[in-house]
Amino acid sequence: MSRRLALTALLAASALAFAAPVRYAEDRAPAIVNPLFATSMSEARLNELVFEGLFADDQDLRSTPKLALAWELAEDRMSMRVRLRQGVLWHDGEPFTADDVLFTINAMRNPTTASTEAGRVAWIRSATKVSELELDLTFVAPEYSPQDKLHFKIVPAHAFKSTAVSRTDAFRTSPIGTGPYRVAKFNDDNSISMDRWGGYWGTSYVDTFVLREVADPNYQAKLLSYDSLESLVRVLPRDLATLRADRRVELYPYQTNSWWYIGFNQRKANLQEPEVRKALSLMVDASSLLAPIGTGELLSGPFVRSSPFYNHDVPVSQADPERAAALLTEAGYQRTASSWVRNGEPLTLQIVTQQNLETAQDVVINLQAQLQRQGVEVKPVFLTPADWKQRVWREGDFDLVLSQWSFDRNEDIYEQFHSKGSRNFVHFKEEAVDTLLDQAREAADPQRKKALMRQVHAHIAQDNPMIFLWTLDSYSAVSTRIQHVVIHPFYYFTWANEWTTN
Amino acid sequence: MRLSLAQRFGAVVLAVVVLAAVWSQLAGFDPVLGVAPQAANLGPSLAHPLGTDHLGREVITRLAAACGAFVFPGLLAVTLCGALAVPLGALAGWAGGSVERFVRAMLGTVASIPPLVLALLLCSAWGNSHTHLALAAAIAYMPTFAEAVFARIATLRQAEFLVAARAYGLSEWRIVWRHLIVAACGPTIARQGLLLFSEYLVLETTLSYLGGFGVQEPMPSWGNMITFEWGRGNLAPLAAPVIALWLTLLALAWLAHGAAEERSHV
Amino acid sequence: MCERLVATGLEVRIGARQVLVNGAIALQPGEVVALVGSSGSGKTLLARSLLGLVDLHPGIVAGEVTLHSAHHPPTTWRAPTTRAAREAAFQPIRRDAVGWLPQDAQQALDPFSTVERQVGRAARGDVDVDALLVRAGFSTPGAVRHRYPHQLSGGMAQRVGIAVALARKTCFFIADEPTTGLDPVVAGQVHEALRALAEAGVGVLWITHDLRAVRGIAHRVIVLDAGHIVERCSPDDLVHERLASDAGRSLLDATRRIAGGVLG
Amino acid sequence: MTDAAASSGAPQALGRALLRVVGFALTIAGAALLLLTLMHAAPGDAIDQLPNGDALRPVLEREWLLDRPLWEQVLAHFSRAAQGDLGVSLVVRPGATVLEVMSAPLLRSATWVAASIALSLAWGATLAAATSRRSRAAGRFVEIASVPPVFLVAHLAVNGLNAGAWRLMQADLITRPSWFALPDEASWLRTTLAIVVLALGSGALSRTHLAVRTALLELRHASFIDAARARGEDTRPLIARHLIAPLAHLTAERVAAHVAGLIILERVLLLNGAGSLFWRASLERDWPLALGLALAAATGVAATRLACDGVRVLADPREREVSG
Repeated sequence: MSRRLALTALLAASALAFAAPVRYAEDRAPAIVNPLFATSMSEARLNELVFEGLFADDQDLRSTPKLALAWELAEDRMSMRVRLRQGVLWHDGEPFTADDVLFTINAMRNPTTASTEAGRVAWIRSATKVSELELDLTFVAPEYSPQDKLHFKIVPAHAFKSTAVSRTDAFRTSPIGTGPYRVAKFNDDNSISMDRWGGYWGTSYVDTFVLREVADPNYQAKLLSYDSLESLVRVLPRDLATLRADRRVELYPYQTNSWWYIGFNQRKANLQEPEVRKALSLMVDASSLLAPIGTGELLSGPFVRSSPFYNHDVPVSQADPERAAALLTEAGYQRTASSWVRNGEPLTLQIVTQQNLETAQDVVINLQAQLQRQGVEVKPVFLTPADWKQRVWREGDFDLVLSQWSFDRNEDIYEQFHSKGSRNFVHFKEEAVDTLLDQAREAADPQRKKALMRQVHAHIAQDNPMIFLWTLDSYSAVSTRIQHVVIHPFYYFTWANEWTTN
Repeated sequence: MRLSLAQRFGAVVLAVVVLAAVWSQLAGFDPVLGVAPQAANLGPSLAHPLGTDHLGREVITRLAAACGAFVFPGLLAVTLCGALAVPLGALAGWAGGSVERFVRAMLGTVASIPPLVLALLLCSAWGNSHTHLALAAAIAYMPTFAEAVFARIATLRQAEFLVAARAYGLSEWRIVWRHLIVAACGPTIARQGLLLFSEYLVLETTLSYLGGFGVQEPMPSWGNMITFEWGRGNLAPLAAPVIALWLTLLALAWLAHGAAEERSHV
Repeated sequence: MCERLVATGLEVRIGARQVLVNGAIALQPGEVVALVGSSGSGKTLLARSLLGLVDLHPGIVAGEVTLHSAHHPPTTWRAPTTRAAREAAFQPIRRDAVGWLPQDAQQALDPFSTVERQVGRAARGDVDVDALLVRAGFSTPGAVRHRYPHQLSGGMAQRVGIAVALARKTCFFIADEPTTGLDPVVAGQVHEALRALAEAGVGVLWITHDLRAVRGIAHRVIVLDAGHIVERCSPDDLVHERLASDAGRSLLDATRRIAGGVLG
Repeated sequence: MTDAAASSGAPQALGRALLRVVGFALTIAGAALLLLTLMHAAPGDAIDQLPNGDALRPVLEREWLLDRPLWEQVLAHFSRAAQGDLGVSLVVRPGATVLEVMSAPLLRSATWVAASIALSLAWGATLAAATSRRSRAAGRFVEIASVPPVFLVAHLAVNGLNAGAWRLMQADLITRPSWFALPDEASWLRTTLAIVVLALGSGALSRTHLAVRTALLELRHASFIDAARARGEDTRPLIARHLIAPLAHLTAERVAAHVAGLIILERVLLLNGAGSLFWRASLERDWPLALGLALAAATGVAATRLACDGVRVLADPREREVSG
C-alpha cells in the first residue's frame, strides 16, 4: 500500500512541474462532443484526446491494439475474436467491458440515432459478447486486416438509456471516455478545458489541454507569437515565413491526406469533349498557382504521393499553351483577339469554390488571370456552404469547381469516381474505372487492391475528369515549451499522451 | 446658399466618391484582373500611385471600385427609406391626434430593433446581398427619418401661412405636399438622407471587415481591404481604405450638420 | 445690517457700442427709488450691473459698485475684471445684500420645485412660508403652496417672487417692471407689497413704466434715456411735469398720449 | 386654479404610466411580429441554408409548419414565443433551449451597454461643459475625433495595445498584462476597453457632446438659472438637475446604436457576450437563437426607452400634466 502511495505522490509532484496547459486554437469550438455524431475536424481532434477505439495508429501508421489486447482472425476470414484490455476505467470510474463495444456498434447502426459514423460499422454483420472482456465479430465479407477498420471510438453503454441516441443527448455536455484526457469544463468563453485523467491505463504527461475558439485564422498566428497559445493546428501559408523565423515555435507537417483539384462538370456539352478538357488542363500551370499560397507536391492522380495507391509512372502534366491551342482549334474553336469562339459563342467558364477556404480565393484569382491571358474567360463565384450544397451537389450548376478532398487512412475514392458514387458531382462516368473500383472494393488482398488502384490512377489521369493540382504542405506550429511532439497526419492528437511540457 | 468651408469640403469628397463609383461601374471594373503575384506589395510610386496589395492588385483602382459597394446600395436605401418615411411622417404630423399616436407607436416598434441586428438577420435568412442590406438599412432607419419629418411638420401645423392657404381652399394634400414637404422639409429630408447614407457606409464596411456577410473577396470594399491587408507589413494598401473611410464619414457628417443649420435660417 | 449700495461711473459696451454711460445710483434702506425710461434705455442693464450680472462682450468696461454695511468693511468691485473675479467679488452682494425680481417672474422660478420649497430654500433656515405669502399679497396661501410655477398665473408668480425676496431678508430689493401685463387690481396689490417692503427697511429699486403709480410709492425718481441718466427728481416733479431735461419731457408726452394724461 | 388640480395629478399619472407599460408590451409584440414575418418570408429553401439542414429537415419542417401559409407560420411561432418558448438552438448549442443559451451572455452584454452609455453621457457632458464657452473649434475637433466607426477604433485599439505591450514585454520593461492578447480568464480591463471604445466610436461622443452642449446653452440663458445666480446660489446642482431630462432623452435615442456597436466590439475583441453569440448564430443560420437574441435586443431597447420616459416624467412635473 505504501509503495502505491509513494507512486501517486511522485506523480502528483511531477504533475505540478507540468502545470502549464497546452492551449490550441480551432476556428470553431465543437458544438457536440459525442463520437457518434462527429462531423467537423475540430470534433475529430478533440475526440482523439477523450475517447479511444479498439485499435489505433502507431507512429508508423500501422494499427496497434488500444482498448483491444489481442485478436484472432478465423480461417475463413469471416469472423474474429477480440480480447479486451484489463483494468481500463471510464472517466466516471466505471470499468470498461465488452458491453460498451457492443453498445457502440449497435448505436452507430441504429437508424433513429442517424449517426454520421454509421458507415464505419457497415462491414460488421454481428457482434456477440463472449465474456466480460471478450467478444466475437462476424463480417459481411472476408476481411484481411479488420483491425484497420476498428479505430472508431467506443462510448460507455451505462451513459445512455438506449441505443437510439439523440444528437442533443446530454452526454454531449458531459462526455465520458476512456482516453488520457477528461473534459473538465465548457468555459463560457467557448473554450473547453481537458484535464489529465489520473485513472488512465497508459501514460500521459501534459496536465491540461485547452481548446480555444479563435474565429479569425489571421489572429491565431499572432496569438501563438504572443504566447497566448501553445499550438496552432493549421498554419496559414501567409504566416509560415514569420513562424519559421520565430525561435520559440517549431513547425510540424500536418498533411491530413488531402489533395486539391479543379473538376470539369461533364453535364456541360463542351466539357464532355476530351479535347476541350485536355486543352484546358494544358493551359493551367499548377506550380505558379501553388507558389503564392505555399509549398507542396504536384500530383497526377487522385492520391497523395505518399499513398501506396499512387501510380508514380503517370507523370505530372506540364503546361503546354501551343498544344492546348491546337487541341481547341481541333475541337472547332477559332482564336479571336480576346477569346476562343465556336459557332458564335466565346468559351467562358464559371468556376465555383467555397468562401471559407481562404487560400482558394488566391488560387482562383491566379487561375483566372492565367486562363484570361490564353483567351478563356473565367468568372469566379465564391459560395457559402449552403449555396455550395445547392449548386454543386444537387443542381450541378457550374462549369469548373476548385476544391480539395481529405481522406482518412483508407483513402477510399469510390464515392468520388464511381458512376454511382454519392460524391461524384463532376458527373464522371467510365466503365473501365467503374469495374476497377468495384474489384478494388471487394479485393481483400492488399497487394491486389494496390495494383487495381494504380490502374484506376492511370485511367483517371487519361480521361482527365479533373486537373489534379497538389497536396499542400500544411504545417502545425507548436511552442518549443512542448517537447516530444508527435502529430498524427489526420487525427492530430493520437499520440498527445506522449507530449511533455518542460 | 452660402456653403461654409466644412460643407464645401464635404461636397468635394462626396462628389469624388460618387464619381469613383460611377467610373468603376461604367469601366466595368473586373475585381480579379490585374492580379500579378510578382508585383505584390509594391510601395506607392508613379506607376502605382497607392502601391499594390498582397496579390499585386492596384490599390487605387480597388479603392475607387470599392465606392460602388456602398454608393448605389446606399442610394437605394435612402430612396426606399424616404419613400416610406416621408409620407408616414407627414401623415402623422399633419393629421395629429389618434392617427399620429398610432403611426408613431408603429415607428417605435421598428425603432426598437437596432439596424445591425436587422441587417444580420435579413442577410442570414434571405442571403447576403447588397439589396437585402439596403432593405434592412431602409427599414431600420425609417423611424428616425419619419420622426424628423413629423417633428418639422408638427411645428409648422399651426403656422399662419398654412391657415391662410387653407382659407384659399387649397386641397389638403396640395398644401401638405407643396408647402410642407417640399418647402419646409427639404433641408430635413436632405439631412436625414445624408445621415442614412453615412449609416449605410458604416454598416457595409463593418460587415465586409468582419467577414461572413457584406462584400466578399475578391470584390473590393474598404472593410475587407482592411481585413485582408492587415498584418502583411505593407502600410499603403492598409492606410488608403482607413483614410478614405474617415474622410468620407467626416464629409457626410459635416454636410448633414450643414443641412441642419440651413433649416434654422428658414 | 447694511447701509448703502452705491454704483458710480458704470459704463457698459456691446462690442464698440456704448449701451450705458456714467451709470450712478445709490440705494438706502427704507427708500423706494423709481427708475423710469423708454424701453431699451438701459434700465434693466443698470439694475443688472448692480449685481454684476452682465455677460455681454465686453460688458462692464468701467465703473465701481460698493456695498457699505454697518459691521464689516465695505466690499467694492472695480471694472474691468475677468468673469471669474467679477463672480467672486459680487458673491457676497448677491448672497446677502440684494434680492432681484426679473421681468418675467414665472420664468424666474425653478420649474421643477413647488412654491413652498423655493421660498423655503431662499430663506436658508426654517421660516413660516404662509406668513411670507400673506405679506406678499396672497389671501389663501394654502392654495398656492404646493403648486408648480407652470400652474401659477403671471400675478401670482410676481407675488411668489416677492415672497422669495422677503424670505431672504436682503437689505435691498430690485423689481424689474413687476406689474407689466397685470390687471390694475393685481398691480395694486404688487405695489402695496413693494411699499410694505420699504417700510420694513428694505431699499427698493423699482423699474417701471407705470408713471401714475410712482407718486404714491417712490421717494426718488431717476429718468434714463439711451443709456444716460438724464434726470433725477422727486415724484412730485414728475407728476407736475417740472422736468429739466427735454428727454424727460418727451417721455411724459409719449405716456400722456397713450394713457390719456399722466395724472388721470 | 383650485387646490384639486395638484392633488388629482396622482391617479392621472398612474393611468398614464400604465398606458406606457402597455405601449411597451405592444412595441415588443410588434417587433417580434416584424422579425418573424421577415424571417418566414425569406425566399429560397430555409432549411437548406443550415449546415446540418438535411439531418434536421423532417424535424424542422414539422416544427416550422413550412407547408402552411406565411401568416399562419408567423402566428404559430409568435404564440409559442409569447409563452416564453423561444425554441431550441440548432447549430451553436444543439438541443439547448434558446433561453438557456442566451441568458448568461445577455447579462454580460447588458452591463457593458449600460456602462458604455453612462461613460459616453459623462464624457459628453464634461466635454460640453468644458467647451461650451469656447468657440466652435473644440466642437469641431470632437466631431473629427469621433467619426471613425466602432470596428475601426476597436481594431486599431486592440492591435495597437497588443503590439505595444508585446514590444515592452520583449524589452522586459513590463510583465505580461492580464488583458494581453487572449487572456485565459475574462479580464476586466479588456471589457473596459470595449466600453471605452463603444462610448467613443461611430459618432457616439460627438452626438452626445452636441446634445448636451445645446441643452447647456439653453439652460445657461434660462432666467431661473439667472435668478439663482442673482441669489448667489451655486447654479451647478440646479443645472445638473435640469440636465437629467435631456440626458434621459439622449439615452433613449442612443441605446440602439450602442447595442449594435457592442455586437461589433464583441466580435473584434473576442468578448463572449450576446453580441458575438448573435453574430455566430446569424453566420451559422441558427435562426431560433438569432431570433431569440434579436428579440432580447429589441426588448432591451424598448425597456430602456420606457425607463427614460419614466425618468423624464419624474424629473419634470410639466411632463406629468401633458396628456398621453
